[in-house]
Amino acid sequence: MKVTRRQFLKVTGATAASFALVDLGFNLQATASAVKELRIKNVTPVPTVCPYCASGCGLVVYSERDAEGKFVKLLSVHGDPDNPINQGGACSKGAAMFNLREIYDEHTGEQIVNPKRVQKPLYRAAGTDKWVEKDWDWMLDQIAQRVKETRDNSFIHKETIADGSEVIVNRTEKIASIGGSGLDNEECYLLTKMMRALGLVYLETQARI
Amino acid sequence: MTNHIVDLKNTDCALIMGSNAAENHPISMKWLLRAREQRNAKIIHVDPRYTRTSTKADIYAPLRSGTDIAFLGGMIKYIIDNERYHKEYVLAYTNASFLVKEEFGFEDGLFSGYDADNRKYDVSSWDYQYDESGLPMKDPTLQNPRCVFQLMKKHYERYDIDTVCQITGTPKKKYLEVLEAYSATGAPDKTGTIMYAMGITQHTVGSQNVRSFAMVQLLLGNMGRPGGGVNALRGENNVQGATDMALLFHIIPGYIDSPTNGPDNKDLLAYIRKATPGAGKLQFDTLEEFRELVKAGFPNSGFKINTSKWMISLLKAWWGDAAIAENDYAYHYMPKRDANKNYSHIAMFEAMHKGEIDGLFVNGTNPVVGGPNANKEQEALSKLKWMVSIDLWLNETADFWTYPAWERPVENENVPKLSAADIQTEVFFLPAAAVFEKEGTAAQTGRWVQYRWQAADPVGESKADLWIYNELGKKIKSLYASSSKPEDEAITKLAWNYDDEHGHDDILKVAAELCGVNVSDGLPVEGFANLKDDGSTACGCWVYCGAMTYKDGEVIYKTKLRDNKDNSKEGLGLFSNWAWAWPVNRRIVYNRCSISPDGVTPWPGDEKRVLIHWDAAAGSWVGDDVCDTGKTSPPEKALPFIMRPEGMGCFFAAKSSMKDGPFPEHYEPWESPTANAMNKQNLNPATKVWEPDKQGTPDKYPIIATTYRVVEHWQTGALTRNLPWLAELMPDMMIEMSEQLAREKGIKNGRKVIVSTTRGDIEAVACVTKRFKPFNIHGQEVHEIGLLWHYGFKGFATGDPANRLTPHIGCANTMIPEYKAFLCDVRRA
Amino acid sequence: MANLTNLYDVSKCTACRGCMVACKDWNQLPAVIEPFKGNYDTHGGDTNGDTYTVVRFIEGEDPVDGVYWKFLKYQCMHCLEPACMKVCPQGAYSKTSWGATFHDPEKCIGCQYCTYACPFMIPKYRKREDKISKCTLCVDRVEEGLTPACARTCPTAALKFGDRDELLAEAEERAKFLRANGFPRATIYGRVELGGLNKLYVLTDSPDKFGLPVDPKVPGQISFWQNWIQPYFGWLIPIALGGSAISFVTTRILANKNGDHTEGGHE
Amino acid sequence: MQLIPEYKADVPRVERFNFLSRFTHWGHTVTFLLCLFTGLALFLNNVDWLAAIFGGYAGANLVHRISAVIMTIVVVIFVIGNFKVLIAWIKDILRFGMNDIKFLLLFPLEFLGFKVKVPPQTKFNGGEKGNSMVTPTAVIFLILSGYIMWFPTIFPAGLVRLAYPIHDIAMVLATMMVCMHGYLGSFHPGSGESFWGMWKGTVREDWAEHHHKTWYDETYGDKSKAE
Repeated sequence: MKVTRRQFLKVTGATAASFALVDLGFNLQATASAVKELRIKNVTPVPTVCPYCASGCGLVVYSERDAEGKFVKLLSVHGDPDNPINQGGACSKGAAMFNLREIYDEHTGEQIVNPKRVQKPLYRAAGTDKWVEKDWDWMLDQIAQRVKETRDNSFIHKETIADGSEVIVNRTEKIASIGGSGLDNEECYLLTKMMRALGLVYLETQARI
Repeated sequence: MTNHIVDLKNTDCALIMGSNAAENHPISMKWLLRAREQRNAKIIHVDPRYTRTSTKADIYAPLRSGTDIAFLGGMIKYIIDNERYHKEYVLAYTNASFLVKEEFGFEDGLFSGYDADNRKYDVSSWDYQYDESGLPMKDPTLQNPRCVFQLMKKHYERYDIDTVCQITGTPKKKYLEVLEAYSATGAPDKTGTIMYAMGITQHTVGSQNVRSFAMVQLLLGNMGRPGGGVNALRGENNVQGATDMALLFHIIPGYIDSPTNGPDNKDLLAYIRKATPGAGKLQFDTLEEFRELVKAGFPNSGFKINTSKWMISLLKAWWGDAAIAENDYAYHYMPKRDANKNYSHIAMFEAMHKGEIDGLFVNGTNPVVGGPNANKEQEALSKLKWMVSIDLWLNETADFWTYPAWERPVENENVPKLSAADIQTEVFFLPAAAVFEKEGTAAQTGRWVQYRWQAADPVGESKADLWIYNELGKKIKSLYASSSKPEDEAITKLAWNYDDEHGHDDILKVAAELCGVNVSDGLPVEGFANLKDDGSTACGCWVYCGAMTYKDGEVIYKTKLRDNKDNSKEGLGLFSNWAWAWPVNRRIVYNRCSISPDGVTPWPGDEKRVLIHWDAAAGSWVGDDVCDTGKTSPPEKALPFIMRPEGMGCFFAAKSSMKDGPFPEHYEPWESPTANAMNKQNLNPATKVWEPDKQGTPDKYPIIATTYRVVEHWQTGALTRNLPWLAELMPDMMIEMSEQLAREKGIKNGRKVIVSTTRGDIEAVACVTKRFKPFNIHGQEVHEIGLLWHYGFKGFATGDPANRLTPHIGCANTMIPEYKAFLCDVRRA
Repeated sequence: MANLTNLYDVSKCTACRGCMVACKDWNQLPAVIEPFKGNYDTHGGDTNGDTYTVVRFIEGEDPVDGVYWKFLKYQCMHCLEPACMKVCPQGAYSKTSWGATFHDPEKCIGCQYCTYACPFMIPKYRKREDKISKCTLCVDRVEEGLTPACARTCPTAALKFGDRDELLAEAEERAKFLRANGFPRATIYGRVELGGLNKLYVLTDSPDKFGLPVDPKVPGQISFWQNWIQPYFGWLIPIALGGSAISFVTTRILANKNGDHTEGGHE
Repeated sequence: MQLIPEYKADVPRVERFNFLSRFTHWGHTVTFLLCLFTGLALFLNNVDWLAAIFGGYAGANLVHRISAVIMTIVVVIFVIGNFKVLIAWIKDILRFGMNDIKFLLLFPLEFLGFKVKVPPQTKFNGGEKGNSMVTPTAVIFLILSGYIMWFPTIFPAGLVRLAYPIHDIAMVLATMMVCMHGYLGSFHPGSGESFWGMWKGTVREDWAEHHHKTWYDETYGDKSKAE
């Protein structure tokens, strides 16, 4: 039997240590040579924040990268021990973040990309019953055209208001936007700015539902 | 949250009401249980159903959905009658002593000024009496019958314990236990926290529910102190940020009213006059004059006196060089909504259903599952000409035109059976990157703005939303590039420069604009006190100003800070150097209240929970937290609630603060099994009724239904039902009901049932449980059932969306739909 | 060295089931999706080949609230004297120096003796590999100085990992506190059961209320087999072989002596 | 030295076992031995070499199960196809009497090669009767307990737990008997001729008369002719 010198980190309550493994002087003997190599050994985790409830628990993502540093696959996602909110904790949802990108196949046990993730832009033409894969450029062009068409056809530039004066109101009520509470602040900001510049007034997010 | 998650550990008593914290905000329980272990804190859970939160509570009290104001009104009465309120606090930090206009009154469930035809109040009588200097008159003895305290006492006279328990169905013994335990936090050395979520807000009286909390907390002296506060546990990881960025029709970034087509908004100066509290009656004709007035200060303004700076910095951020004094800083590029029209979620889908909307952007949301009256909202989508859906998965909304979307367990005349050929909506689906496949910041429920780094490549060709919006913005701008029409200027002149030298979107450029820069050098503005209304600063969202700083030649985005040492001396868990909290990294708002009015003496017995104190020598407020009052205002002038014109916590919500009354009053939900026992109005008189013909009545629909979530899923389930590990834990749509109801209806645990309302029917698995018990309401046995609203027809775990049953009616103030209390019937499938 | 183990305090568990998912994340286990049958516990209260730990939901009548709802995390108990290890014909089981009962899938032949030897029937057969699987106490993590995935993820610190003796002392304190504060039957599980478990529980009620055997025992059939049949009974075979060998020799010696070469005949 | 008595075709021979009996016997022999060795590979620790013969533990596992199924089929074929013989066999076993006890008492001496005078035996002598009782019973238990262990989820846990010791006990008993039986039925000089009875179906008439006097007389001898 292989006897290796190992280190043990004693984790007590709130003082959960972070990415480095701290040697507290225990020697553990690996009982069986069959104990798998720690797959996150020497992997630097990347901190993120849980995308579910708004508690703001930190999570860390361990991933495998090749020699050039190119991403290969996820290894594990778990609670960020440094984050003072959760101190390494994660509920079932937070702990399941790995599945957002990758899953283990039920039949083979193999690690695969979550088959439900959409990997290409899709277009559904009016009245048809299927999605068609399109490239990004085509999609964004088409969307921009629809936006322009609808906006230009419905745009209210000036209006006579209650006091009888005519003012610029710059709005369209034919385009609406919903959502955004799952986005980052910077994304929300671009969204709010773009939509309002287009004249949207039907602008809502999940805060209202 | 006025406080934050970690601060829950400082409480002496937690009242969890309208929230299932253990399931929907699991980490909050970490800190509550710590408070219990270390401070012997009590946990109270008030909920229609015994949940995983209840299992950890010291006291569990059931209440019928939609009767929170009765419950809390009774608590207000109990606190006043038994003198449990924190007297010094109430006197110094609230408007209890303010005198209210003689014209204000309340009768038969209606406040003065009601206009029945328009279901609206004229709020002019809901105001204080002012002295000649324009300041509200006060009676520090609290004896004047027109003072807020006496009016409040009178208003809640009717909320005696027996009446309350008849309405709420709470066993009297339990109710008394709750009153006793929670009102004990009125002692000066005790604080209590109130945690709530959508169980409180998703009602026709949602805002008034929250107001009731605020009143209880002000009475007990729990606001602005560690372990206290009114703490909204928000539901989405960045719903706080999305609200800050004003992805809402009624505001623009930073909680500024969005411009309307009313005469009071017709130009920038008019707008500023309207939006700045206390400015209405002032004399000024130019911005320069107004600036002088601001510099001198004027009464009843509060911190919002600075609105012009926030607004003009925002305009400058959006339209850059095109925003100049001569064109009102591009004020007119900003869309002005119709002042008499509502554009909220329900209104939007009502308009869409009428065919009034052609195009829709769906940004990571799923109304086919999550929208109220989802059958109608789904049908509304079919009337669009085009729809853009941005998500990780083909959720139910993206796939609303497919066959499974129109399958129903029962034929229903309200629900058309459409096929793909009938639906002429073009759908563009843009695959988005997951949270750790991109980078950016998110504001959590305690307002901490934390950075999320990119840890993996996006799957396939999926892209970060930032890239999508940036590219789309560029495309749209290029389509308009050749236009010289004035109506297109808002687009052609829009500042949209977020690419780095390689043509990639640069998140720090967005962040810099959002947090504010000096126009001259492009360096960060250090805090919103430095924002200007002369076009020299540009700031996309003033509440975020200060999140970016410039030090030693380097720009630091403070949201990336990761120093997790608690900076507070007494271990209060402020963690001020971890990330950044808005505003100005203040961790507990209204923290002026954490010390007694003199600013130096701690509340008796509560020396360890002082956040700030007045340092007379230095002439400023100092302490562990960033002070929430004028930094150099001496204690007698340092107001505790600076965002209010009064500067005080309000028992009485003056003027237009609330649309449905200055005091919360109990009204029944739109669909209720019983008449209102408290007054003559059944429904909140100020709420708009969208579909009068769809009101379910107790004769046909005798059972109360409510919707909620479980820890294993999240919202519409798009982000959880597509994850096998979570689908495994909660694989099917289920409905919880009492054993009594199941017996009555012959329903077996684990078997299918059908639930019907006037809006539709759903099929789901019954979960018959002792955790639901029938309520005794005015001597009648009333049943309530609970529905998970996570399910739809896509993903690894599927089921009918509960929202096919919920009504199109909302809170009078916010229009948040009444998901939490409606009437239904249930039968075996 | 001292045993390292988990202490699970049911009074702090909110049944968020983070441990179940974190376990799957760390141990790379696929989901097993079964229909909802009327209880939150979609796994029927038991582990399976791809689920090393589950949380049980136990509902009943309570005089105060009318209902109680108890939760229990359930997984391999890492018995200090594991029956699975004794019965495994392949020696696939071993005890680590710090108390984990380690199962080596490389050696496992999927015979499932261990499943039925285990008083908790924890080792489970994984069809896709034709092998047994069970909680490893995250031996790969612990050997590198990390806590097991379940204990690490527990939001409320209902699960802790550390020195068994220290945790036992903590558990005693906690049980004492709970007994004085509304849970008169609060107790510890795992201290003495089966000679000690390397998983400790603080329970708010007697173990049977959580579906745990009050006095777990290795099943009689198994201990009889394990203690008597396996060590001794097999000797009959060598005896038979030996006898035959002796006979083979003696018959031929005697036959030679008698000069009898008549095949197969007694005259 | 001779291991097995020579097969003599030129002397009078009488039939001892019909084809199906012999098929069952040898079918059983093969499957039993396969099950035994694969089983031992699975059961014993550190016998990688043994498992290696069957292509590792997975192979041994597979061979064990295939053999077990074939064994089951062989039993079924025997029971159905050779029902009369089965009954006769059972009847013969049930004739266990004084002569058999005497045989068993004297057997150790004969086993070791001493010359003894055994009383007349039926078709199966006392030892064979014992073998006929123990081995098939053990095999039936092996088969039943084996299937229980194979498909544990469809049986009560208590039964599954019982199946392990039963499978072991039955294995040991059966193996012991097989060892003895194999030896006696082949290499033992005294009874070696019986090997041919099972291999070719016939035995020397004189051997039959000498070793199974009662059977011989009843089947081929005077008594049978008298009938």
